[in-house]
Amino acid sequence: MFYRENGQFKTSYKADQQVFAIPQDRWAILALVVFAFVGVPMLVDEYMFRAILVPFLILSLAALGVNILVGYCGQITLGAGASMAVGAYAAYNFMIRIDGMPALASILLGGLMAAAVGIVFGVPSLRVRGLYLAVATLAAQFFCDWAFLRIRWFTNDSSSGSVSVPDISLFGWTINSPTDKYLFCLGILVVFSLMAKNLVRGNMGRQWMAIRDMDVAATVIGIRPMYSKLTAFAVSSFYLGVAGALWGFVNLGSWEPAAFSIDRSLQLLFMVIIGGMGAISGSFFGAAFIVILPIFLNQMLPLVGSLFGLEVSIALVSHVEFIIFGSLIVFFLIVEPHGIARLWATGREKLRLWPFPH
Amino acid sequence: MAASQSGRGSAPLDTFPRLLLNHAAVRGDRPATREKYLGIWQTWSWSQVAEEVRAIACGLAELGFKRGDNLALIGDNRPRLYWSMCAAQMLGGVPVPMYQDAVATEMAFVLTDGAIRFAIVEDQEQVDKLLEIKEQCPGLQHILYDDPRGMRHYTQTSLQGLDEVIAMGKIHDTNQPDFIPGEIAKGRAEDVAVMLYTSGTTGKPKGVCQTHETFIAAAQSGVGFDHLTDQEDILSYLPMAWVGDHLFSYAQAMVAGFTINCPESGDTVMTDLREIGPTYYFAPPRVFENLLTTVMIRMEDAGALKRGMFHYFMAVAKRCGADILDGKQTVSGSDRLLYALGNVMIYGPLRNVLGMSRIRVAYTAGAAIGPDLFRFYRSIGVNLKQLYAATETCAAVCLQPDREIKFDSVGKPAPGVEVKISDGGEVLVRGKLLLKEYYKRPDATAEVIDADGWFHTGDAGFFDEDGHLKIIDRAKDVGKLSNAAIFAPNYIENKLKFFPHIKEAVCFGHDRDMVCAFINIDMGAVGNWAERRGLPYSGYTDLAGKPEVLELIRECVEQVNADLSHDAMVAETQIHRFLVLHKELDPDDDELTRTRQVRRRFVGEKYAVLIDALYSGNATQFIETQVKFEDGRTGKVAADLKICDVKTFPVMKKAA
Amino acid sequence: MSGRKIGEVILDLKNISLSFGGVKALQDISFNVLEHEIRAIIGPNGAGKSSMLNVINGVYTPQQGEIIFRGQHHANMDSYGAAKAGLARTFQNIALFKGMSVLDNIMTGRNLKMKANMLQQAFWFGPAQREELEHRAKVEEIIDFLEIQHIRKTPVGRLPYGLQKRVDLARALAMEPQILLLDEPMAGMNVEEKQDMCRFILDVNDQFGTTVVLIEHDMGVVMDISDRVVVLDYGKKIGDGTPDEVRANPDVISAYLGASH
Amino acid sequence: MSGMLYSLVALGFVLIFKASGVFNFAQGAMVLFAALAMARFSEWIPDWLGMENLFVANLLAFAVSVVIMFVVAWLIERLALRYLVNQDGATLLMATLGIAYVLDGIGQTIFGSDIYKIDVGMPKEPVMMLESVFEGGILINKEDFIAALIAALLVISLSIFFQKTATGRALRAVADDHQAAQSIGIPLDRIWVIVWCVAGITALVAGIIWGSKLGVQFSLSTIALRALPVVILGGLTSVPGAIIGGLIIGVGEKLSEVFLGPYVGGGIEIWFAYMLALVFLLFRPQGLFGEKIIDRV
Repeated sequence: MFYRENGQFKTSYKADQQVFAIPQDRWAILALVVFAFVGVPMLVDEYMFRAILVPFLILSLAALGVNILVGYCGQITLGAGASMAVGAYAAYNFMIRIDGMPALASILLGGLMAAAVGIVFGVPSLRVRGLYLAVATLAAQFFCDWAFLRIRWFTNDSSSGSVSVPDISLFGWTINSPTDKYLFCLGILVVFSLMAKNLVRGNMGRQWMAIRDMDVAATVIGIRPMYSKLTAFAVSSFYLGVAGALWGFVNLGSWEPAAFSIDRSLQLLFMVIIGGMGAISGSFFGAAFIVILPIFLNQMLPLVGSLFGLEVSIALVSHVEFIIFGSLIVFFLIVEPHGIARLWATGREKLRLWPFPH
Repeated sequence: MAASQSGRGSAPLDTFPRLLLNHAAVRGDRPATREKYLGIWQTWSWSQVAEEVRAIACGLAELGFKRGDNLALIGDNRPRLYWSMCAAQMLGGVPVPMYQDAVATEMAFVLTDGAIRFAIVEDQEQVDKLLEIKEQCPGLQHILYDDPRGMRHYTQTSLQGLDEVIAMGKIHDTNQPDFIPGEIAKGRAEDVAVMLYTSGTTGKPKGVCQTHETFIAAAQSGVGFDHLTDQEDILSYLPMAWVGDHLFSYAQAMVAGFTINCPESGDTVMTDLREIGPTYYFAPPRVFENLLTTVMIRMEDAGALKRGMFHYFMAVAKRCGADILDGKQTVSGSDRLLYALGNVMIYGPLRNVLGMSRIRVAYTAGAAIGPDLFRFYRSIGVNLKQLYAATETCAAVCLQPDREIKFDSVGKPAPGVEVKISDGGEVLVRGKLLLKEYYKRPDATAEVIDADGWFHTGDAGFFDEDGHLKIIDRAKDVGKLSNAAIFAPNYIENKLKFFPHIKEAVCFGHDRDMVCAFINIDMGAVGNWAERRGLPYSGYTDLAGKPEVLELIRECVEQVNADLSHDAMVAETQIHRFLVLHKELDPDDDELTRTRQVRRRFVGEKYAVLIDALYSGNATQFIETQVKFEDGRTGKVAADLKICDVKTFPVMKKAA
Repeated sequence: MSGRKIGEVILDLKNISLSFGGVKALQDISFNVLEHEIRAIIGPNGAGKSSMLNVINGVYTPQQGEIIFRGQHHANMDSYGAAKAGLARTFQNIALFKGMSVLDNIMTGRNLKMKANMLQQAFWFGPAQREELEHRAKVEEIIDFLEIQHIRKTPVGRLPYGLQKRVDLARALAMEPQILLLDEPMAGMNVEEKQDMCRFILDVNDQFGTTVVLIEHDMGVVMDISDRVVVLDYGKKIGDGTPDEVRANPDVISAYLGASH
Repeated sequence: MSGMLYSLVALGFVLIFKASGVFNFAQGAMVLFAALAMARFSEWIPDWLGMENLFVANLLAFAVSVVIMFVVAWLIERLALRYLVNQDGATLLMATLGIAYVLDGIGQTIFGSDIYKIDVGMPKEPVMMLESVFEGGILINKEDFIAALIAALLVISLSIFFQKTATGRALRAVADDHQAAQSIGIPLDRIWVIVWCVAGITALVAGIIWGSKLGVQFSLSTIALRALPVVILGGLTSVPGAIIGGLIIGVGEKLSEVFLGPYVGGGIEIWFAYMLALVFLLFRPQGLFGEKIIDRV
């Protein structure tokens, strides 16, 4: 209803194929990004940065990666955590083993390493799909869990696989305060989101989606399943690897393999389901939802409990969290398999057609 | 503009080709023509258009097109057809745009009558039509087509692609660069600029010859009147053969230098309208009616909350919207507040989905518009105005000035136009904008233009106390009931047609003791209505015969009666009986003109048996009618029509 | 009325046999396709028509036989290679990419012609953008050609069946194929849609000189538009020739009469 | 002998997959849920009824647990699966992931999240077997032996159920072809409830055996993940495949730990089964006993 699109006609394909073809959307997103860079740091306290915003940004990045693979290419993965782990440990090794390696470079190299490993673990996708593929990716997950726990070289001989990194710096900017961390992650996320959007709206993305929607037809028009699937694994793992490295370097500072366990994989998968498969924005919605929900429940449940005179234990909160997560997943799969992003898109479409219903 | 004129030392801008050259020089980079093609709005600037026109002109000249030749143009609104008009004018020829959906025999008449040697047509479909009638029109020598699709195997020598002609023209132009300037220089303001065939409510079509002078004058008066600039955008989607489109999409665009936009196809007009969001808009009342009908249908599918909101705010708009648009000071503060809220919630979005957000001025003409319909658009903030015109007057005789809009008048005489009412109540017009003549029909010309230069419009009307002209009906249609009450069928029909469920109505009553009516239901609206009630139907005839539908229409007619009873002038002419026709009135069956006006007399004769039934008090009547399908085949439609009686209301006396 | 020139043999199928487990789908079938012609494969349901098409563009591997495409001998085709060599096809049960718009579906048909690497695409830079715009323009021509302008941005899942078939054809055309394989392009359409589809097939054949191999089980339409017809029944070839020859062939008559009555 | 337990869990997978095409990720959660119910009720029932007889208490607890698993099965079908008919496998898989979370949450909310014991009186002492066949015989845990016996019994009774009863036949019909089954009047939703009930019982049995060995705790639900390779290896649609796959994986795991473990730092049983399954997948995607997947165009 706030859309006034009369007179917004396109006179070139370039204008027609912009990321946000409707100027209102374009301005809104631009305003949002500017606000995120300028407004948020002025308004928000440290706790918000640490507990919500930084995890949200990094998990969004990871969810983007999962979405590329699951949502766009249709290849289910339960091994997202493994890719994050590879990214994190590879970045760690690049950092400590090569003198003077800039932090950003080692993070990106970690991503590349994750991409390489991702390709290897993507190979089964050429033979199997669906459930079988899920099992294959689980294999990757468990293997990585084990490898970083037991193979000492990866963790520079530290026991139990736990490692830590000093504060990182970028062109002389030492990233140690929560605000710095936030801005650093935000910057990376913005760039990576744009890249992801470009990929999925271009030839690469169309190939992925073709494979997802109807692989036989895709082959017949000259799309090579091997190439498409493996690139999806590679790009997805690259994103996950970078996210893993950020999670380790920026969010945690020191970590153990458990930070990237099967639970992390499942969590990422849920983000994508709830947020919206096959939509870039879905990754953000999903990440926001999953980061905020537990915090919200932690605050709310005891309050609700006290209303009824009940003591709500922390254990109970975590159980209720389980129940709510599970129900939501089933709910979304039944009601809106395309997640919050689709709800958002439908709402937006309604606003464009307002006051008409269709 | 004046500076450049004197700088170039050229003749005054008194012909269209000169106007074009001027735009190319003054605003060469501004968009002149857009067309949605291949998914985007392809744009040509004024200087590009000037070049294209020049190339077409040279090509035509190469083919032997000479001063005084007539050039037929047949097709949808395509840029190159518009340009060809100007190209013909450059060479001193006369473009003759023709209705693209006309059947071959109709075309044959115009082609012969207009002594056409050259035709530029849109595509294969039109080429086929012309080839079919070529033998009847020996004069037709060259057929040029714009779209080469499917034309590869046509070997006729008379056929040529416009592309080739343009290419040829470019070579010609390089060889003889002085040719075109010379031809343009030969043009005189009093030359015939265009020949438009009247839609012919009665008799065979006549070619109306208009000169550069008159059309430019008419366009200028409109441009000045509404302060149009070269920034306007207009969507050109009405038949090019209609005087309205010629005035708005050609003459005014050429005078003011604004942009015309051609839609992608007939199916996409609404989408294209939304995209372009014209600032200047022109449509016959029928289009506005259909739009309103779709609005109402779509709103019925909305949720209760939205629908409630819609109706509430529409009531607010009805109360004060038009007054706010007119800038009247009488509107209360609370109403203004409510209207502002409504503007955010309903009117603004509504204008947006209708493609009317950017409209500064919209016009309707061609037929009378129902006051309620008119009020609807003005109340949601669309500056819709009526103008009164005829093909013979290059459109605008009367215009409604801003802030002086009356729903039932067509406004004041346009600048430079004299209007008076004859003793017989007929509207007479005199001024620069009159036609030069009917092509090769001095008899007809003499018939409509009297010795004093007054043009007889054939409409009945009168001036009200503010000097606004009110048109009642076609002069020849206005009749009297047997009790001497004045009977203006159009007036009643328009009231009927305001209901979304009624598409067409024809009223009878001249020399009769009561008024009866034929009704056509609107397939879209009534179909939707029936579906929501789970009423199954197989087609128009079936749906039109359903008792539920008849009941629905009866309610509409009764409301019209109630309305009529309030006005002493027309209270006697309430509708007593009606029937819903078993088929839709159709131009292909000659029941409507190409501009979709009812051919009253023809319909009356064709369905005489139904009229007899209406007046003889029968409850049903069997009828069988032959119909023409789109592909030229014919078939028969038969039905047993029920005739419904309607409640009438006692005449209300004006409160003293 | 046709001005196109029928050329040499472009595709030659020799002694193709295909079976699934014990079911013999195709038995020793040979026929050829000439350049620029419209070649129809007809037969009752279950005659092996679709299997034949699947063999030609490499979805199925025949147990026996040889495929000679433009002078190259193949024991079997592979789908990717076939696409690359200029074979495009449509599907009987529309195989569009449901999650994408009409435009994107057709754009996938251009993928073999797009060369920008992933990095260029990620940054939408230089060649990637240029390519995208160029191919969009090409695709728009196809959209215009098949008269589907009004649905270009609609998700294909929402389209009625007849239009989906048209989009399927558009996607195949976007590959600018040498040979177009059409699997029952007119199945399930009403008369008007069938007429449109016939017109498009003829136009494609005529304007682009594309060789068309077409499967249909409804004899009527096919006979009108094809140059030569192969008739299959229970995996065997029972007739081959011009429509008139085929129509007069007693085996064909009995197969059809037997099948339909 | 953990292979036997894998087999039991895998059996649950296979049953449900065969009948409804759902790859039930929640099987592990069901095992946990069932075990928790069993453990807690066998504690609570003596308290409530004030009786001492362990056997009766266990029997009652078992009965209650069976009922509970039935209710769970019914609810799952009612609230989730019936809305997801005809979705593709991956969607269903994710749905069962969701169900797993819900079950975990509810189970721990109701029954608590500590470690509980199930004592069904299984003998713990090892026995020597096959001494007569070769010298020394094999040292076998009596508990494992009984577990294996129970599992075998379960499999046999299931086979009889499938082969001999009307419901069993209907189940097999559904497994072959949903649409065909539906068209001859087999009520799909009821069949699915039954299948889930059966899967629930296998989960209960697995839970009891496992729980009596290791205690009932949250980690029990992860055994489902350990059982996945079993299913892959055996083939998703094969009951004997599940049994044999379970044995192979169980033995393979132990052997690899013993022979390979020391060289790579131990703990490889976490992933060994997966790698085995993965390698297997690449060569025979349908598993040992699965049906070949054919694509049609």
